[in-house]
Amino acid sequence: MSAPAEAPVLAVHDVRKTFGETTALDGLSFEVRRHEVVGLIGENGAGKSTLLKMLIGLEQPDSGSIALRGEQIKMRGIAQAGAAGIGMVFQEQSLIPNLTVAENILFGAEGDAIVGGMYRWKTLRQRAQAQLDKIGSTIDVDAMAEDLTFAERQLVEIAKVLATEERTNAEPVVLLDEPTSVLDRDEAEVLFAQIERLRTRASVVFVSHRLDEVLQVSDRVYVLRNGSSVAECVPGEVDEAELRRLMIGRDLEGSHYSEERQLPVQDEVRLRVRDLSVKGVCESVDFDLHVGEILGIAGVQGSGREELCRGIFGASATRGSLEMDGRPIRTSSPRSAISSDIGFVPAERRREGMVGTMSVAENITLPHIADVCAGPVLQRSKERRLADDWIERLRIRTASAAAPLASLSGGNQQKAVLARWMVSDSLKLLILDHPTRGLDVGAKSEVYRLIRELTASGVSVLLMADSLEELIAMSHRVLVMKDGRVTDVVDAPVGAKPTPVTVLERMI
Amino acid sequence: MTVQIEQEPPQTLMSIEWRITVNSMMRSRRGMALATAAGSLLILSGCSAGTEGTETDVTSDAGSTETPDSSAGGTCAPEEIQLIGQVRNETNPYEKAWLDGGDAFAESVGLTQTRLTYDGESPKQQEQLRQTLSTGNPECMVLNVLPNGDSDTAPIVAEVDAAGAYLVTHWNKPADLNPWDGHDTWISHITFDGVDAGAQIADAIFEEMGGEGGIIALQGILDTSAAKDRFIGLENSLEANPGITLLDQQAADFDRTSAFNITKTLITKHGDEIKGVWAANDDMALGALQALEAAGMSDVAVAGIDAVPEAVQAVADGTMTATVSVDGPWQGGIGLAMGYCVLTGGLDMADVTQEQRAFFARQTLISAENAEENLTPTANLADFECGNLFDRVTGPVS
Amino acid sequence: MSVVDKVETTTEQREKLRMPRMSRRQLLLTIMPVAVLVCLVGAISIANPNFLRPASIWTVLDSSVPLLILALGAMLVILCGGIDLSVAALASMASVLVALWVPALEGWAVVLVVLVCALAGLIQGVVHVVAQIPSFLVTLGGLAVWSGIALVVSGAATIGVSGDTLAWTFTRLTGWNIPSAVLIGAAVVAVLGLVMLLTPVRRWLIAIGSNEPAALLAGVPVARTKIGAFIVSGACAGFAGVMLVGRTYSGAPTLADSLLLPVVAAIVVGGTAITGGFGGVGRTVIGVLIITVLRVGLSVAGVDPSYVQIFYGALVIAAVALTIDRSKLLFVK
Amino acid sequence: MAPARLGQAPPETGRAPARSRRRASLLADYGPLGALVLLCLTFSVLSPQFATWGNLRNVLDSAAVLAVITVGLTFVLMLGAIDLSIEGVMATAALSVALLIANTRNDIDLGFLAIVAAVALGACFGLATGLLSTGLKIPSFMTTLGMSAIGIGIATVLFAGVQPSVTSPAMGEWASGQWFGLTRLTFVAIGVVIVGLLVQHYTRLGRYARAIGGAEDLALLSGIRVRRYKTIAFTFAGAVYGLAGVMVTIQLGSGIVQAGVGQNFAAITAAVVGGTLLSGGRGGVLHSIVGVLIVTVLVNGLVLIGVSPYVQGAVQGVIVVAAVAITAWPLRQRLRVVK
Repeated sequence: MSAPAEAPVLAVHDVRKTFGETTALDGLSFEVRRHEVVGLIGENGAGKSTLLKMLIGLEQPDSGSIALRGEQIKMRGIAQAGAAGIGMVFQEQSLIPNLTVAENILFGAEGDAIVGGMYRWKTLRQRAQAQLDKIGSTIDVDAMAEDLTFAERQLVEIAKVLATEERTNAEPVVLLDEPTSVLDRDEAEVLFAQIERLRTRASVVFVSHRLDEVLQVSDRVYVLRNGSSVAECVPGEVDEAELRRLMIGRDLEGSHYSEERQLPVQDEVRLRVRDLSVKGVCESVDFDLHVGEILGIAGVQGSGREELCRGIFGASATRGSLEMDGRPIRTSSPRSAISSDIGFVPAERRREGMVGTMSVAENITLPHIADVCAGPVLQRSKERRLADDWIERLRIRTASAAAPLASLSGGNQQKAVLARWMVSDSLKLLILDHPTRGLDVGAKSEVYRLIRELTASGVSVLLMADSLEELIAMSHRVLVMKDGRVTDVVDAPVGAKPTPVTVLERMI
Repeated sequence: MTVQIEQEPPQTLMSIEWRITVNSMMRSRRGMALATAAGSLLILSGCSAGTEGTETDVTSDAGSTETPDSSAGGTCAPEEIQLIGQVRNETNPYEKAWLDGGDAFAESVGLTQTRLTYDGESPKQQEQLRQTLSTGNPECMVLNVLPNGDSDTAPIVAEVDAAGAYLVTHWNKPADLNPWDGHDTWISHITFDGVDAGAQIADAIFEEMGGEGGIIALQGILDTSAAKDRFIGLENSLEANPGITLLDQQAADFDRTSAFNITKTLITKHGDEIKGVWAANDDMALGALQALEAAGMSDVAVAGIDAVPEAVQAVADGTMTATVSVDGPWQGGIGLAMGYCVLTGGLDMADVTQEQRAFFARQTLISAENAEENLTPTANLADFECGNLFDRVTGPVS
Repeated sequence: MSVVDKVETTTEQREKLRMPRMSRRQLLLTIMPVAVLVCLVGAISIANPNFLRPASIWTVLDSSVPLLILALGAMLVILCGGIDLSVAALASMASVLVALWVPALEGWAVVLVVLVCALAGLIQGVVHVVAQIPSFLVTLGGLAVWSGIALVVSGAATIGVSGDTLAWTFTRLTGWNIPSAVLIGAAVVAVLGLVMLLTPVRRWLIAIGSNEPAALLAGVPVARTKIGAFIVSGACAGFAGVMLVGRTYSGAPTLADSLLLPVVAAIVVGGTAITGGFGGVGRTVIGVLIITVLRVGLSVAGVDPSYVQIFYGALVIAAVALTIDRSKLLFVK
Repeated sequence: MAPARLGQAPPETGRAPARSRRRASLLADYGPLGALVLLCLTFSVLSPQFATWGNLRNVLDSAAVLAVITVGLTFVLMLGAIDLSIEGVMATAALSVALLIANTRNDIDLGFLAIVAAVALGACFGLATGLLSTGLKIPSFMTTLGMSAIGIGIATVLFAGVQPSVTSPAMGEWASGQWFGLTRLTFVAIGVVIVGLLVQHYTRLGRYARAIGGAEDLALLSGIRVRRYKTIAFTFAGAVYGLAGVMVTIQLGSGIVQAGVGQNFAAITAAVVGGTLLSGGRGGVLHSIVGVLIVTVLVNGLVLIGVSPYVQGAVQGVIVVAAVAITAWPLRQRLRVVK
């Protein structure tokens, strides 16, 4: 699938962009040819998203040029970009929950569907339907966006981008920003099929942290580092390790998942789960979690694994029995779960994981505030010492312990969230819901290191991960869930790790 | 004419607001905010400066016009005297007329009245008075106050006692609180025989109805002696007129809109049985009148109290049966006059009898006969001569 | 922010650069309310110099106390993202109850009333948290209920209070005859301020106010904190009611009703975000003073009563525009 | 409740929550209607007069003004904003219309134009509120609060102590005149409701207001001029309040400052009871109207069955909260955020 040699649809030439003293883009050049899928990889801060923002008009380059179909363009705002035929499918999606699919697809660009300020619903529906047909989707145009599943919403977004075709009478450029970050493998496969379809009528820029995917779908891959493109490679000729090296500019010390530090499972059971059910999503789940064990849970969307974990943490109502170190426990609320030494790192960091406006220190001490209190009185100095200590230990990069957590980078935010649970010596069980989501390679391997350290100190971990590879590599055993039930348990000892495929089979 | 004068200020004000809003849209938010604030403050000091201006000219020509009794050994020089009138708000004709009466008197002696309104908020009335006393010069201050409710009189009196300003209160006061027990500067409490008024209009209605049929009663704010007394008056004359039945009574809080709505509902409840509407004040009467018209019931006798212009007009037109005039302008002036006379030596507190320190003042029933001449209530300055202050006393508060 | 999401490092560096500016804004935010207050007082004293007399100043402080106590309570609820519309009605109810009970219970009536109002707050809090009904609605209902109760128990009449059981609320203490109310207000401020300063409560309130799910998953006692806020709010309302009775020598079913909007205005003018998650005791104190000065000052400045409302409105808007922290509310609702 | 925001994958990704949300929206749509029916049944059992044609007319007539107000308010609430300026706007509108039409205070008589002028004035208030809220980024809670005071102030000035009574016979007609047994104003209200529905369903204003309420940031990101549509929504609402002020003036036959007293909370309560959430993006004109009917029926019914005036308010409060509690009870979740 090599692209025909002709003038590129989109050509970015030597663009620079600086924020204050920071150089986000430093003379970056790249191009997208007709009907081509271009992969874009790089660590956080390499300039990927600044580039994307520029392409959809949210940022203006300080210097350099962006040419679309041969002519220079300047875009102010997404609307203009759309008018020019560049559309973006956002990682966290941009559909308006309480509008219909049809409205969303043509939102802000209703064109002849609005005459004299009045909606013509018929036209609106027809045109929206036309877009959905392009991608062979059967989603109901009158459905509310919020009633769709994540994957469905993503398809609607793609349709939304394709809608620019009519306006521009030209094939659009589709920017896919981390499209698979919250998809499970099978859904991802659907998406890739979709990309293959797209290829026939559009050019695609595919941004992802999952190098395997990038290699799978792209015709060419640009590797970004420090705001410029350090390499342009063709999938056939490179492997993931190579890409990873190019991204980071050095070899990762040790292996990515620090598997060598996976210790053998101890015998005594930490958490015994019996006949646990969460209303409507998972049925009578049984499993044992041993001391110092990492138990991965594999499952597609709707397999009920998130709900199961939230249930164990008391974030949603459950039936069934839990035993911690042989003693039965009830987790009627997160608070009660915490008091029985369970910790939880949610997937949606910003929405559930942290209070961005509060300082790093305050976030770290939030669950175990009592530890830094003398009676009812808060001991700020003690808190400060504790925070500084953990900032030091986890190498959290922050201006100070008093800086608002929101001002840190994703990786460091996540470390702070982990620190929140690690501060308590009594922590027995840590539930990790996609702990590395949205982190770059470097940050990921640091998080992995921390998880290993935890287990080494006897903490048990329930893990849900973005990619099966990650899950298997990290876990001692992998619990496979399907339609709310545990269908299988796969052992994953060091050296004898199962392949993703074997697990995948059991999932679907 | 008057209308134009009244209308101009708001428009100019608005336009100012506008210019500020518009032209600073370009500037930073905070900048714009500053502009607005500065603007308002400017207007504020500006217009208060304006009032100061007027004050000064007035006092200056006060010097020229010889003021009564200024020679007599009063405790304050006439021009130092502060005249203050306080009512609930200017959004009701009766109280507006009251303040205008105060202005009329003040002008007659070459002073200006400070008009205070507290929007019917008891706490605000207290705060306002305390502030006025503490910023002014109490020794030469006369307060002519309409307490929001009975309850508010006590604290007002206490404050005034402490500050030593002269006070005249109207309408509301607890029965057990009287000027003569130890309140030297509380000159008098003026009120009107609510029982009598309530009875008068009741009788007027009953007469109109020919002595029989059903009526509904609209009560005022239940927590005021005015409302209570007037209703007692109604009950009394109900006993005297066995032919009349009280179909229903609801509290409409002296408010026109709620009177309108309540009446509508009561009409659906009782229909044509309603032959008369007794309202504890004119605003409610007018609201009821409107509801009756909407229901096409034109032959219902409606009466209220206060003699607001609109009601008097209605009486003159025959759409309303009667109302009772308590002469707001006179109330507004008389209180100030009493204080002024005391301060200027025209009146010696020692001569004021106990009846005069808490009395019912004359009130007149306005019916079709005398409606015309009462259409526009104006203060009669003669009433405010130090000699005539107590001419309208009809009897001690029972 | 999906787009912002991955410029983290750049945003991070930008943050670092912004730090000095940030802190300058913080400073601005803290001095702005004070500045507004000073400007107002200045403008009024230009119009009427007597406004700056000690006596006059004391009176302003004195007058502000009931509003202050109400606002402090309501502020807690706003801080954790809710709103309590019932405070004024509750204060009215308290005034009636205290007036009814003082003859029998003397000073204990105060304690009892405060407890009763705390209970009222508790009820509202529980309904809000357990039934998960927006606080706006719950307290709107509460407003109606409390004033209903007040009307019924008082027979819609004013209940006078004789004797000097409550004399302590509004007397002038020897020395420079300091109003006792001011000291009481100061005491309430001190207590609340210390609690907020020393205990984790403030942190919980703010965590809930700015990100409730996160707070919940971090084990913050969300339900208890919220209900607690409502309880304190109720208790404060009760005490404010007592103070009002102390000032008017009587309780009435509508005594404090008109204070609701001034209370909210005061809180917001002080700079507390009405969306929750930002604010504090100090800001509320300043806000209350601003509103009080507006309430009593305009007439002192000699503004014609017909225009007072117009000024009040314009100045409130202007004051808020100057004092609120916009960075805390991403989207202004 | 919390709509999917950028920077967060949407709250639910599974299918089950979607199902529960459908149930939720179903409840939000039909719960209030059920409550209304229930109320009517109860009252007709308790009071013989309730279920009469005469009373039905009375209910509709007395609902008219509140209905109009609530239509305007709904669009503001849909944005997720709130509007406390109703009393002020209505006061100014009431006074200005009374002064501009044939009246007892002056010789001006613009006839129908007076009404237009009053409505326009209302729109100006809305516009000002909108500009202040969006331009100055002041929470609408405060801007509208201030606007209300300003409105009442202006009305007070216009009032100048003498009630301007409307003498225009045409207005008298509108006040008392009836079509099919209902006052003309009721039909005006119905008209306004229909217009509201059309605006909500068929115009950019309506749909975008909904979108902004649902996810303001996303709307911004899609290049929608959020500020503009917010301002327009406030302006529309202002105009509607202006009309309401005119209606009250027509009913009472003279312009009074208290024209809108008590309407503000009544309208908010009505809208919320009807299922238009304060958090924005939900509900709509129809919901709000059901709410209006619930509130009106409550008031009317309580008077008819002779509940003491003292407790009427309290009973209303309890019933309202209870109604919402019942309809919302099944939606309770541990992690649900309710402000």
